[in-house]
Amino acid sequence: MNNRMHLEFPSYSQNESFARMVISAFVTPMDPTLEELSDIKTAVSEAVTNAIIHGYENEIGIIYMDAEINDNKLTVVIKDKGKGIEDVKMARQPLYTSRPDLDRSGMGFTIMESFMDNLDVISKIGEGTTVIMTKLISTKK
Amino acid sequence: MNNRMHLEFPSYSQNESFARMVISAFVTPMDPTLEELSDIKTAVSEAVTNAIIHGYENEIGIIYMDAEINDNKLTVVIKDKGKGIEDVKMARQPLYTSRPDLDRSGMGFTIMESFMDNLDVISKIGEGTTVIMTKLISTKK
Amino acid sequence: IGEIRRYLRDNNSIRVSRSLRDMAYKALQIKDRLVNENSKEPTLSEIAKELNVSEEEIVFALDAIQDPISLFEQVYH
Ligand SMILES: Nc1ncnc2c1ncn2[C@@H]1O[C@H](COP(=O)(O)OP(=O)(O)O)[C@@H](O)[C@H]1O
Ligand SMILES: Nc1ncnc2c1ncn2[C@@H]1O[C@H](COP(=O)(O)OP(=O)(O)O)[C@@H](O)[C@H]1O
Ligand SMILES: [Mg+2]
Ligand SMILES: [Mg+2]
Repeated sequence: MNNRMHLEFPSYSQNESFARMVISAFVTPMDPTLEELSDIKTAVSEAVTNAIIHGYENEIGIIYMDAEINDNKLTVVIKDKGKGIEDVKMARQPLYTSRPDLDRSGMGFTIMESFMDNLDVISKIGEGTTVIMTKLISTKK
Repeated sequence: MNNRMHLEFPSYSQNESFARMVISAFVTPMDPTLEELSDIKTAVSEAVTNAIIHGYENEIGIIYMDAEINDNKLTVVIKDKGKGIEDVKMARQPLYTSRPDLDRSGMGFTIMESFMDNLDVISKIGEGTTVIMTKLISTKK
Repeated sequence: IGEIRRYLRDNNSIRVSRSLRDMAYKALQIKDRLVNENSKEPTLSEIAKELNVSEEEIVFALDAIQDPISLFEQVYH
């Protein structure tokens, strides 16, 4: 099965749940297990939350979500044109957060990495951040 | 409440159900009744199905869905760049269908009109069709 | 042991499609009850609250059954 989608929405906090539902709807035809679906939703949730609270810190901007299904491989790309990340390697460290004041756990990237099969983060200060995640969905027996 | 979204997806038949879920997810924060939700889904379903089977008759093209919430008013715009409609007035007549061979009922536009509060159809041969629907969601007592 | 392992594995790989139907029927039952009690249509959030699940889950459950209302009518009335 092959499919793709492109979605844009403003960085209102309520749209984290919207993005989660859209990705669920998109992968439903892949017939994932509850566990796989919950992994994907959680990872998307973390990436979108980051775009909302870090990328577009003090403003409302547009978040872009692209997804693609190629056979049993799902690719999800979440992009913002917000403030960007200075040091991606440091940002990806478990427990690292630039916003301890917001009660952030610093585990967002770690969660994306462990719930998906692959995670790439591309970012440039002042230009924004793109998160690319892939996951293989088990096929039915 | 105010929000908006923009979605693009290929005109595969499976994406009729995807579009239905996306609009459901988008209106969830408006807290509709199940009836209102089902009306909206049905109308979107009809518009997307038309884009798939009539607009992009013998090809796969991109379908665009834009939606907007302004207070308790929902606007949904479904657009294709497919073959277009020669006579929109005739096409909107109940029971009119150009494809009786496909077992079409000719009730798509009638359903959109009756399940939503307003329906506009803009179309041009060779350029495509845009369907604009609005609906007021009852607010909580 | 093989049987236990198989049991665990099977239960870990429940497909989403299967788990949603129950929820959808429950949601429609509750909807009916609330319509009778309050003589008005309940909203998504009212049904979610009664079922103690998120609105999100109700929306997905309802979509998982084709034409939920008429199917429900056939099954329960
Ligand atoms: N989209 C983004 N835009 C700007 N900075 C980001 C973005 N995503 C993550 N970051 C930076 O990376 C850090 C680590 O992210 P994460 O692991 O999700 O932890 P947390 O969100 O809890 O801080 C954040 O604190 C922030 O500094
Ligand atoms: N997106 C579209 N592109 C081209 N033609 C369309 C489109 N939507 C509707 N039409 C035309 O309008 C007619 C009536 O549409 P509808 O009321 O949905 O009935 P049906 O789909 O059952 O034919 C269709 O038969 C078709 O000729
Ligand atoms: Mg985070
Ligand atoms: Mg039709």
